[in-house]
Amino acid sequence: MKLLYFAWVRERIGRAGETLELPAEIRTVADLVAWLKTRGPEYAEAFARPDLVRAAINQEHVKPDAPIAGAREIAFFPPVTGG
Amino acid sequence: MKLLYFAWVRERIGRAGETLELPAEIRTVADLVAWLKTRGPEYAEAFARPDLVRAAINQEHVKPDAPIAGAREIAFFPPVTGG
Amino acid sequence: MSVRVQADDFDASHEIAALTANRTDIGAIVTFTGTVRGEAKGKSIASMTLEHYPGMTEAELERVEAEAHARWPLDATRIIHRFGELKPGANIVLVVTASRHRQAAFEAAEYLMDYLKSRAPFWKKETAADGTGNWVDARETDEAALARWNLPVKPTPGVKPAG
Amino acid sequence: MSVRVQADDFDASHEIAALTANRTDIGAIVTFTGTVRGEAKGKSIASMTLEHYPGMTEAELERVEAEAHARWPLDATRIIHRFGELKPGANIVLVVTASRHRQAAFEAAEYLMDYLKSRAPFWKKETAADGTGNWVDARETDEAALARWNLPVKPTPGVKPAG
Repeated sequence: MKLLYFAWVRERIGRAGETLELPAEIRTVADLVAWLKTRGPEYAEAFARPDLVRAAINQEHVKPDAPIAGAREIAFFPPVTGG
Repeated sequence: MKLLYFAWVRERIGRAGETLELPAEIRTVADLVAWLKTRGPEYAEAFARPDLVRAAINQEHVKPDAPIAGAREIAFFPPVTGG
Repeated sequence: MSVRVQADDFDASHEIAALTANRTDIGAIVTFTGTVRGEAKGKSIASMTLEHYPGMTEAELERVEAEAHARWPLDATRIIHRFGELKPGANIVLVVTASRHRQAAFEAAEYLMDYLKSRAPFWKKETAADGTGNWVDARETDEAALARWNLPVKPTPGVKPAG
Repeated sequence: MSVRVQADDFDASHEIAALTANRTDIGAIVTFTGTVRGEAKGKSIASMTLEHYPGMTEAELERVEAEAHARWPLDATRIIHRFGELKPGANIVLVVTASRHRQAAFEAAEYLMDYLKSRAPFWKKETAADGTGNWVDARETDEAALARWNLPVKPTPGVKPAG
């Protein structure tokens, strides 16, 4: 699975993206966040407050309970602040 | 008294303005309109529907019951349509 | 001077640049540009002639502008209104509002346009392709637009007796 | 293409001219320009860096724009958003709406900005004079601004909501 990180999520994890093999039991975005947090302190810090991290699947905003089946690209980022 | 006419009020009266001696009994804008209507058919036509004519005294919008005492300049015109 | 009544055209970017030059406290700039439409009530328009009341026009625009500044935290504003004969597509009016808050800039620009349309002494005459002229009627929707600002009705300006 | 995400600056008049060229059916054009403020929470800002999500950004801006067209009778719109490092006073975002109805142009521009601010994947990092960086937090007022569009469409004088 192609994962992308933006803004301080990117800075805390220390990379802009990566391609990972996900365990089969991961069904939702929330499952994915929980699994990522086990991958190291940088992930644990980035997702310390999951309510402050937003997600997009295939470049569309999704909620934590969104299923990841069919995803080509999953992105994590803080609430947007453009404009 | 200096009187000014704009837009179709000007066109109907046939002049952009004039200076007239007003009878002493004219106290309000409505009095002035009633008196002007007696001055000829062009005035009668211009003020045929007084509700469609607006007035300004000394370049400020006023209502028909506004007193004309102290006026330097009284203008009559249709509802404005700028912008 | 932030209010101008002129025959000449204007340029929105130029006015934005003039209002914001050397300033870094402004975060939001809204412009409204009104242009001559080529059609009115299904009839083609050859030109639009704007008549105005010199002196009173500037005074009304300045009053309207001062009211907007009293009501919103505005850093700068500009109102430019043209007069004379204008062709379809030509600019008629420009309002620019600058604020640190975007909603203030938006609301003030709407307010300025609503008030300008019902208070500034301008009158539009459309000339059709066949040369016939038609004075544009005031629109009830403009009165309605004004009403939503829900201001206390301004007392009729009194005229003090001479002497 | 009416949505652009770019490092380069933009010019409001140029975009107005591009949208209205050879058109005489438009009567009202509203622009919103957002600029970098030189101060944040009392602290001086040396620069602002905008990060974005290439691909998704354009897609979101196009979705937001399509929603505005579905909701108001718009003749043309443009959204330009910059990315990269910007100095205080620099332009960040431009929204242009054109309609025959001024209130539609105003409302659509506000709507586009409200939605853009909470949906388009941009993130701002402020760099202070001493070199320290700070990611700008999303503001609750932006969420509140968005919430008001969820209300039933209010009837606006002279403007029928599309759809």
